[in-house]
Amino acid sequence: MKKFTILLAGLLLLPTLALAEDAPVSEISYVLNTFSFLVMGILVMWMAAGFGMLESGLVRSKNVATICLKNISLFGIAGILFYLVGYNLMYAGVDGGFMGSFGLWGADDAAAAAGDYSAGYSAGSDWFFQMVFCGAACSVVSGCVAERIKLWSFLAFCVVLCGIIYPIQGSWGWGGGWLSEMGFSDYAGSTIVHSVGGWAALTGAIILGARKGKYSKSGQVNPLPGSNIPLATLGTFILWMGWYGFNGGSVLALGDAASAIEMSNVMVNTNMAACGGMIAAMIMVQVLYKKVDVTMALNGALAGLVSITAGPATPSLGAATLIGGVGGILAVLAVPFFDKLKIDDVVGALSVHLVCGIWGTLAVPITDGEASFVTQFIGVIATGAFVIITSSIVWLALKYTIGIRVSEEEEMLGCDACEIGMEAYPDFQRVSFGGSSGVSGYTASSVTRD
Amino acid sequence: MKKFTILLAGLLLLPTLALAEDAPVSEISYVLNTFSFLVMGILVMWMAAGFGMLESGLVRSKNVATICLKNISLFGIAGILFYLVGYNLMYAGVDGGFMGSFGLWGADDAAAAAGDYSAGYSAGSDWFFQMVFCGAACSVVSGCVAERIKLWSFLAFCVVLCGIIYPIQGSWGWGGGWLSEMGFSDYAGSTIVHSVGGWAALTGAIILGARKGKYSKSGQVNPLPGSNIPLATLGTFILWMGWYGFNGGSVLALGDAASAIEMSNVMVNTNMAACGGMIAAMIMVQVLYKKVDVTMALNGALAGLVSITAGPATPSLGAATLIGGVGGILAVLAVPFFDKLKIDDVVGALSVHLVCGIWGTLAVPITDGEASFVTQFIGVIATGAFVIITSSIVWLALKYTIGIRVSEEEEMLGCDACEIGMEAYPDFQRVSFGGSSGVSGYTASSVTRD
Amino acid sequence: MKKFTILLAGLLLLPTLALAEDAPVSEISYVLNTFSFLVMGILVMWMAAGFGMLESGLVRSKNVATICLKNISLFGIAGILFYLVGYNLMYAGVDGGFMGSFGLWGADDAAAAAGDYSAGYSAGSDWFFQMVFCGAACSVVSGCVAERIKLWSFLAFCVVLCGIIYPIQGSWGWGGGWLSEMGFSDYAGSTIVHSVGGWAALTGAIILGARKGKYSKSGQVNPLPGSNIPLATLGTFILWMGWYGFNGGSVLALGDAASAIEMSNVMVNTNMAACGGMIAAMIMVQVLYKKVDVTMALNGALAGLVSITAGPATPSLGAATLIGGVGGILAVLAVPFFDKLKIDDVVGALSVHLVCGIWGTLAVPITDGEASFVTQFIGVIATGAFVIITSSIVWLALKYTIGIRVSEEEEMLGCDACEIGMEAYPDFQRVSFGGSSGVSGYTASSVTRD
Amino acid sequence: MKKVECIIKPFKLDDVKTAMTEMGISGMTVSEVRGFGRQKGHTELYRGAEYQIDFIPKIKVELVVSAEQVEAVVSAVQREASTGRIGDGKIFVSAIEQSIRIRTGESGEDSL
Amino acid sequence: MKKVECIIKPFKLDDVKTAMTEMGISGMTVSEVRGFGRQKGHTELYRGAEYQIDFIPKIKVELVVSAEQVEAVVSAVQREASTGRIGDGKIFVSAIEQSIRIRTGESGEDSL
Amino acid sequence: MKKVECIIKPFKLDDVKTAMTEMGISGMTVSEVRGFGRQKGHTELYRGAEYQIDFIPKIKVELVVSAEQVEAVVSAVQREASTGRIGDGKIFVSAIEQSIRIRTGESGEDSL
Ligand SMILES: Nc1ncnc2c1ncn2[C@@H]1O[C@H](COP(=O)(O)OP(=O)(O)O)[C@@H](O)[C@H]1O
Ligand SMILES: Nc1ncnc2c1ncn2[C@@H]1O[C@H](COP(=O)(O)OP(=O)(O)O)[C@@H](O)[C@H]1O
Ligand SMILES: Nc1ncnc2c1ncn2[C@@H]1O[C@H](COP(=O)(O)OP(=O)(O)O)[C@@H](O)[C@H]1O
Repeated sequence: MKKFTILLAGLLLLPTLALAEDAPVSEISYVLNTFSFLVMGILVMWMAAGFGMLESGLVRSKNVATICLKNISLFGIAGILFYLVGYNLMYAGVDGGFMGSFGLWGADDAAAAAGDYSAGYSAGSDWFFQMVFCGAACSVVSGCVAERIKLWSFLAFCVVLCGIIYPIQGSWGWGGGWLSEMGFSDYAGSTIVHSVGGWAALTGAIILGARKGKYSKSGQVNPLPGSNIPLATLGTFILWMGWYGFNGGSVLALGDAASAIEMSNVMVNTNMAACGGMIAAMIMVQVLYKKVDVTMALNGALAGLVSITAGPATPSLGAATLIGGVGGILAVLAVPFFDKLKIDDVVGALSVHLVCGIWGTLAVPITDGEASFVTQFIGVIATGAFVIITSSIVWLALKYTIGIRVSEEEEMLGCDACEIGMEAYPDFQRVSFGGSSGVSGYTASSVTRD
Repeated sequence: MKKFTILLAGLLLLPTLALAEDAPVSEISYVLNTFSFLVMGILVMWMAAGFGMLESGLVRSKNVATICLKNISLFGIAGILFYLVGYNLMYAGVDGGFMGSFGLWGADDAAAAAGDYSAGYSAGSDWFFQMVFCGAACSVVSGCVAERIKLWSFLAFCVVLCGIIYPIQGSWGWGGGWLSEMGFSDYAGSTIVHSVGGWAALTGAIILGARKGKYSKSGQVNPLPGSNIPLATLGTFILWMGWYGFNGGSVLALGDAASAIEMSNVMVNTNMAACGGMIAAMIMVQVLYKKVDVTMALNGALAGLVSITAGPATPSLGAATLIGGVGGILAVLAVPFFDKLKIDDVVGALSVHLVCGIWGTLAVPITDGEASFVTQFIGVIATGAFVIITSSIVWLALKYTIGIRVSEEEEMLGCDACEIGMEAYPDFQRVSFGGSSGVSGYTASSVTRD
Repeated sequence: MKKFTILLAGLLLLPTLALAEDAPVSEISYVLNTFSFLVMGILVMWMAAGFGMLESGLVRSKNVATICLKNISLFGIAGILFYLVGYNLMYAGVDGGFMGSFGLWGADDAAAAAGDYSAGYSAGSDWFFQMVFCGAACSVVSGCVAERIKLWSFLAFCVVLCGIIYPIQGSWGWGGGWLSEMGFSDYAGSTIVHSVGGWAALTGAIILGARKGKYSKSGQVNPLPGSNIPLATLGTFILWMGWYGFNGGSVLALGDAASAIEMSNVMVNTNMAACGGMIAAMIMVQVLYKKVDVTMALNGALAGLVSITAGPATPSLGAATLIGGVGGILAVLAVPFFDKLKIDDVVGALSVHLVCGIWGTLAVPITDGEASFVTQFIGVIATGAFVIITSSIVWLALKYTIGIRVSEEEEMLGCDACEIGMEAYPDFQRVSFGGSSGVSGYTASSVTRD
Repeated sequence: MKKVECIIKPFKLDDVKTAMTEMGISGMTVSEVRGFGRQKGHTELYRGAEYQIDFIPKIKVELVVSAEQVEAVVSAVQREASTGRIGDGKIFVSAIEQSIRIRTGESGEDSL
Repeated sequence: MKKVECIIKPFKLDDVKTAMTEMGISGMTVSEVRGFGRQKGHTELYRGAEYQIDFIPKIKVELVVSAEQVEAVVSAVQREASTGRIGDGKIFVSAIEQSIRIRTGESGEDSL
Repeated sequence: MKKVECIIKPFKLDDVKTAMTEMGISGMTVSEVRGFGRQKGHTELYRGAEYQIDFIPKIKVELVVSAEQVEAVVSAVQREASTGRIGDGKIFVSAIEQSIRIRTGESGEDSL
């Protein structure tokens, strides 16, 4: 159970904590571990806003209000579901198995109240830190399936993802399940969080189909440009900031010098990977397209962050930069690749979270002697297979019951007008024929052509 | 004096701190308490930006620059006034009475410098944490009276609110005044911060009157849609994030396991209440209007947060979700209610901060055995009465001296052009006839009709 | 070496840390110092987003995507260059000299791992905190030279600024170089960060020349209004928030009560200076122009923050407010002054960071007995001379090789269309004739006139 | 048929629209324009430099009506759009030779 | 010369443009307008209050062509822009007395 | 009276406006349009896919003037708006049968 082993490692390094009678310091360690969870957890919660702004900036203006609503409401769903089912299913009595137990979660800090701080941190702080991760997986999905999915169908999917799919696979690697027994190493969730969101998004994108007008019969790609680049940039800055908590908090301890040193290294490497990913992506697009597409630079930074997430503690700064840089290049190449397959990924979620989530997981052994490539590979495959199957079932069940896609006319008018009944920017004159004529604003021109 | 009792409770729980000679740990507790105030205080300061973005998103484009200026300048006023008058009026020598003393605040950490850490935290960290709360009350007002109030009159009101009204009533419950002696329980300020802002906003909205065009003679409501939904969403995310500090920092200590555990529970409950409020509001609007109004979902999340603020430490996660959920439903019902009364609340500040501030305060006894419903009720009434009277006097004094409302033509052209002399979005073509024709952009059509 | 002296001061104040054998507490101090660097460093990183939003809001819509890209990529460059060269050049073996040594930076925490915590904090946390400061200097430049500089030329300049110019001058005052030996006092970088960015921006603005249309032959100033005021406001809020970390983290310690008290005072003073600067600027513009220009109020808050940065620990709240207030007034006066000189500063970076950086540095002796006016003056002059010379060389080298300015037609069409090949707001109808006719959107009207 | 082109103050659109509907005018086309004329714009201020707003937001309403309706339409618009203050705008009438309803292909006055 | 003014549904612009290019019509001017007519807008909801969208986004295409081309242009636009659903729009034809190409000063049909 | 409709490059608006004012033309109405013609737009790039900007921003200036003024106005606009580069735009002249000033009800040339 990663959560505990690392902490115990910390405890052992710190004699004063190992000795039971030496209460005071041990209590301070308990306080510091708890506070670290809370502060880092707040930073991870903030990432939900980052995804929200990134996606609001990369969808067309007629779908912005809807994507805002999805991004904030999915975080509400994550909190409720992780309380009702998720936490215990992920962490309660997994014991090397395939899932935990069902049941509401409740805080139990009796031991600590009685002066026994061996738990290491308060129950609530741990729940909080684990819960915010769950929300991140949903955010990945929302960006990929944007501009065409029905609001309530999307939220229904999030319920299952947060309540069942995410916690079950999470129990394997983080809850002390079979993968962790095998020695699978995924420090902060390249696989367990990002690729899981990616696989769920992939099945969703395929089952939903592309937005009308994105691909012409001739196979040509009609860009549907995002409506607000500064918002997308803000979202990326927020994600970058939150990621220090995402990875840094995953040290799961702050009660001793060893943990503090590890947290420092993790944050520094997280930063270097983002730098590497962004700069590599910028150079790549400059070379490929002779211009630097901002959205690719943003994707590059996120790609670097996802890539380092599986193993941010072991690399040197240089290695972290390179791991991130490879991620940035992969993301730039993956975008046209998915377009060739006519898999319509609105914000590049697959290129960033799925592709780099896999890359990052497989890259762990490069700098971490204890990790084995084979085990990492098994973890990637097993998680992918599980999520593809379960999420496909959910998407299809929704498709053949309440439906998952808005009507062609609703898509043309925009989800905001049809599903939310309001506009995101009502005071502004929108152009209904954009760069590639007829595309932005109203895509139906392509619709009728195709 | 809430501030101290809670901390002392913490101290007693921690033997090493109770013993005077055991300096080292006690010093660390002092450091941790101080650091908690600073970090949580920064999060609360951040809420000022949240209010700013929420309000910028919910006003029409012609009033956006003005609301931005109000939101940032009121925070400046809060800082200066809380230093000049506020802090001492709220906390200095209240002794069960009705107010503290006048006088500049200055830090005194002599004792701690001399090795006596019984103060528990540095003076500056305490001042900082208390000051940022003061700003929040003003932010509530600005959203409610937006789009028609004069800039300088609004700022003048903020001066009085921060310097006199807020600190005096705050001394009753938090400064060790008569309400705290009675056992009034308002953990982080459902009444003392939010409902105070709400009452001041209510009197302001009534004395100002509605925006031209909002209500037609026939009593019909003409919506004046907000101009930027993603900004409003960002603002809500920021407020949600900041609220962890608002409530979590109100533990007022981090120096021992007991405080750390309490802080964890407070943050978890704060999050659950937001989730409950938002989801309940979404379901409610879907049922009532068959569509999910994003702005109502945002209000719902904030309603949940306000509702839990009076007692975030005692509820279970389930109870916190329900308390928040009720708040979310109340907010959705309150919006049309205030419209029926022709009280024009631009951003829903009354529905969120006043209504749910009251609800949250009255809900404390449900989960907190030590709180009495009667006392809570007295606290709500006394605070309401005091703020209604004092703020009405200030609003009316301003109205009959420098005036509080812009001219009809200025309102038609927008406060930005007239009061600030600039546009918030000068490069963009604005539509002067919006959804409900003639309303957004220029409201004067309704003006001339009515 | 500021970094260490201050910390040692802290150590001496704390007996338990002075005694070598008393490991436990000392370890906790080590943990707290490290955690403070990490948390405060995250806040400073966040300022990069603040600069990005401020600048996105203050440039015209046709240059927004480009400024977004510059602001996020410069932070990537800062991280990489500070690792490759910067850190060691600034801190490794300066010994009273003029620069450190070249070489990659790598973390060395061996001593701490072996139980010797005298380093005070982990190497990584220190590197992280120093690196984020380096990024801030670049951000200052980007705002000033916006809307006309070539993307890659700007990034090339950032490489030199982060790798050579910033670290060398930084070593003088912070790396233990000759200025620190002289007793030069610049707590968090009014000179070392802000004025350095300012001087580099000044040379850039002069060598680049003004944007077409900004100044007519007749010497009249044609305003080119910023396109998004709420974004500029958000950016200012972010910077204000981040500044608590910028100055607060510069205590460089949290391991004892003395540091915690100092951090509290620093944050309180930082806040008061921002309040003073903003309110003073607002009153000033109201008096001068009869209207309150939002962008001037924002500049005023930042001016206050820059002004207090050189000495936030020693002033009283009142003194801090006044120091900030003077800064705010200076900024309001400096804007038209630079316009008179036809130095085109798009966002007011010179007025805020250069002018107030100098003022703040010279103001230190007012409240800090240990600082000498003469030494402060020498520091300002030496830094200014060094940066003017070095950055002029770099700007001119770039000008006569790859060129630094986009073509007149590209400038007319906007950098977004020409350099990035995309629009920041493609869905929105932009007005090509703005307030001052022909100015916003397309400035070429003025071009052809002049 | 005639085209009646009206340049009006934006907040008058509602009244004009209502009047037209009451007269049984089934359709109109509206667009945002900016006007330059006797009415002078206000000055704005940006970072210490003042500048004049030359072009004032107006609404252009285009109505294609039968020749007989022109007089009634013109006087109705003139009545509704007038505030008596400078900048109320203009009404211009011109000839339309042919009109087609795209949906049905109907032409002439039936197409209106 | 004649001016052919077409009010169409925005998503039809591409088809109309393509048809014109195929006919060798070298230029056109397009603008955003809002239309009021038989086609009714949808209702929107804001904070509990519903309201009707009266004005529907349309595109106005202006083509100045020689008298001979008019018929072909009109029928092509009518064919391309039609969906058979209400709100397809109108085509109005009027006379243009003179046309000048600014760049060259050419006038008449050569200027088109 | 005649309507002189000018499609010009946006950055030429100032010069045209100045020239008109100097000629004593008291008013004009301006709007944002997009033009399609010989001048080809630039290509943009988004996430690896290139696309052509077909429609180029232009400004439409509408002037209603007395018949005598037409020639002077046309040549002034042609002079001011011309850069000699492709895409300078067009001037179209058409007849206005009637003009009313809404404020006063004046009609004919007095209303201009
Ligand atoms: N000669 C003209 N040609 C076209 N539009 C005109 C002309 N004169 C005025 N306008 C339009 O009419 C509007 C009102 O005209 P103005 O002279 O300001 O007020 P008034 O019509 O009340 O005298 C102007 O803003 C402009 O849009
Ligand atoms: N009399 C008219 N004058 C000017 N424009 C008109 C007129 N009637 C209709 N239009 C324009 O044509 C559009 C379509 O007309 P509408 O009556 O809704 O559908 P249809 O033409 O299919 O009957 C309207 O939105 C409006 O822009
Ligand atoms: N036949 C036409 N009808 C209406 N507008 C036209 C026509 N031809 C050109 N235009 C307008 O004139 C603008 C300039 O025309 P273009 O052919 O690009 O350059 P030039 O006029 O210099 O040959 C176009 O962008 C379009 O707005």
